[in-house]
Amino acid sequence: MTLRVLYFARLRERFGVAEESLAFGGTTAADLIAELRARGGVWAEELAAGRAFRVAVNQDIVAFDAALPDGAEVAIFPPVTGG
Amino acid sequence: MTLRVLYFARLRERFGVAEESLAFGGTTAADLIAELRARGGVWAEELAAGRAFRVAVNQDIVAFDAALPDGAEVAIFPPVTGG
Amino acid sequence: MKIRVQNERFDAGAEMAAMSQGRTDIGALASFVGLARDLNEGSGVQAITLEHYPGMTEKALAAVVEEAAARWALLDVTVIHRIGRLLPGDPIVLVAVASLHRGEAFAACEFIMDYLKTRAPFWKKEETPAGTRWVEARASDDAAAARWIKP
Amino acid sequence: MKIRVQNERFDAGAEMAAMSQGRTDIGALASFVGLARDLNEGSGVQAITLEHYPGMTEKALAAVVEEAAARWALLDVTVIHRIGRLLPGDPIVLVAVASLHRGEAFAACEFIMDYLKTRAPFWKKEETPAGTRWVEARASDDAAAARWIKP
Repeated sequence: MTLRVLYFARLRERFGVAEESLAFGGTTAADLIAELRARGGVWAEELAAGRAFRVAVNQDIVAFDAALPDGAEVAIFPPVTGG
Repeated sequence: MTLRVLYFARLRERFGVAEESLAFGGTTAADLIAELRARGGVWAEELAAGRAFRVAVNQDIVAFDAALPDGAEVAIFPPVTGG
Repeated sequence: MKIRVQNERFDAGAEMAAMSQGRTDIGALASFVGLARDLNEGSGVQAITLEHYPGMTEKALAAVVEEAAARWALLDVTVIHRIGRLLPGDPIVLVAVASLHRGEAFAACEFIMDYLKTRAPFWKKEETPAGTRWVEARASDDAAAARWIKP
Repeated sequence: MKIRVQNERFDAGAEMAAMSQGRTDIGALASFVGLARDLNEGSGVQAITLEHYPGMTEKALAAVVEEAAARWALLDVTVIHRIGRLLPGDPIVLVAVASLHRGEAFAACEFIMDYLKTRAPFWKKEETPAGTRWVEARASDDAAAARWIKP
């Protein structure tokens, strides 16, 4: 399936990318994270187990075991700090 | 001793007096209340045991057993309802 | 700290703006405005008249604000309470609290309102279709104030 | 209900006045304004920049307001959150809640702020003398939001 993946704030800056289109062979948000982590470098570092980040699917925050629908807009970002 | 006694809100209206100077032979706020109650009529009614009213001495709310200093400004009024 | 008892209408926005004007250390500004309603205890209210105890009112409000300032780290407080005859929709009271963080600003603002409601000598009289009536004190206001009593 | 995400400065007083304008049923108007401070985590802050997730931001704010409206009887709510570069003293966020009684207005206003702080996708970057840094999320904000979880 194809996903549109967005990065925000510190992750956007460290990855050097705000948005990408991704051919994805997995099922869940956790699968996607594992795939991105496998890129190594800053990806492995920022998405390491124990680092705090959030995943939203179609603009709702989801648990990491959530299934990703085809064509989903997936966003990965640090804990929010507005207000 | 001499007291300046003030009444507010419903008590002022029912007593028909906002302020009076009073020669007082007692000691405490409770003594004053008993003396006023002895006037009978609306005084006995509004200051009856069980009716809710407050006593302030020199602009601080006090307990009924508080001693009244000579020349004190004593105010008697219903529970407050501002805000 | 600003405490006022006045007949005149106040501008809550202008008061709040004045508190943060020229300052860069305030992180949180919590405020409360109480307004006269057209309905109370099930009957229409055409107007209210607020009576107070001149002298004691200011003293009681200052004591409430001092107690709030002793409990929380506050940068500024404004309390304005109106007296006289007010119409439905008119603002009655403003409490605004500036602090570093929102938790303290919210707590102090609510504390000041709860204590003002039970300690400041104001009394409301309502004009209703059935005549005028003095507003009765509410047990819920005593309960709200009692929440802040420290063990 | 009014929810806005905008670059422009807002006028908290004008927003609050607009909520009660022409109405006589509102008894309580609680509000909170969060402002940019010149100091955070022990170092000077010259400016902050707020990034957000367009689309999700509005959706998340609407969900928080809806949850508040389901918990308390609210007459009106305004939420405005700014994005872009702000200087110390600039207002960042406004939450204003109109209700019949003060208890509900205070609770809903604080609830919306606590949930906004942990659920709305905004991120702050600070300019300090030592360079820029992303603000870290605070455990105290998670704790504040957790207070509202019903048993």
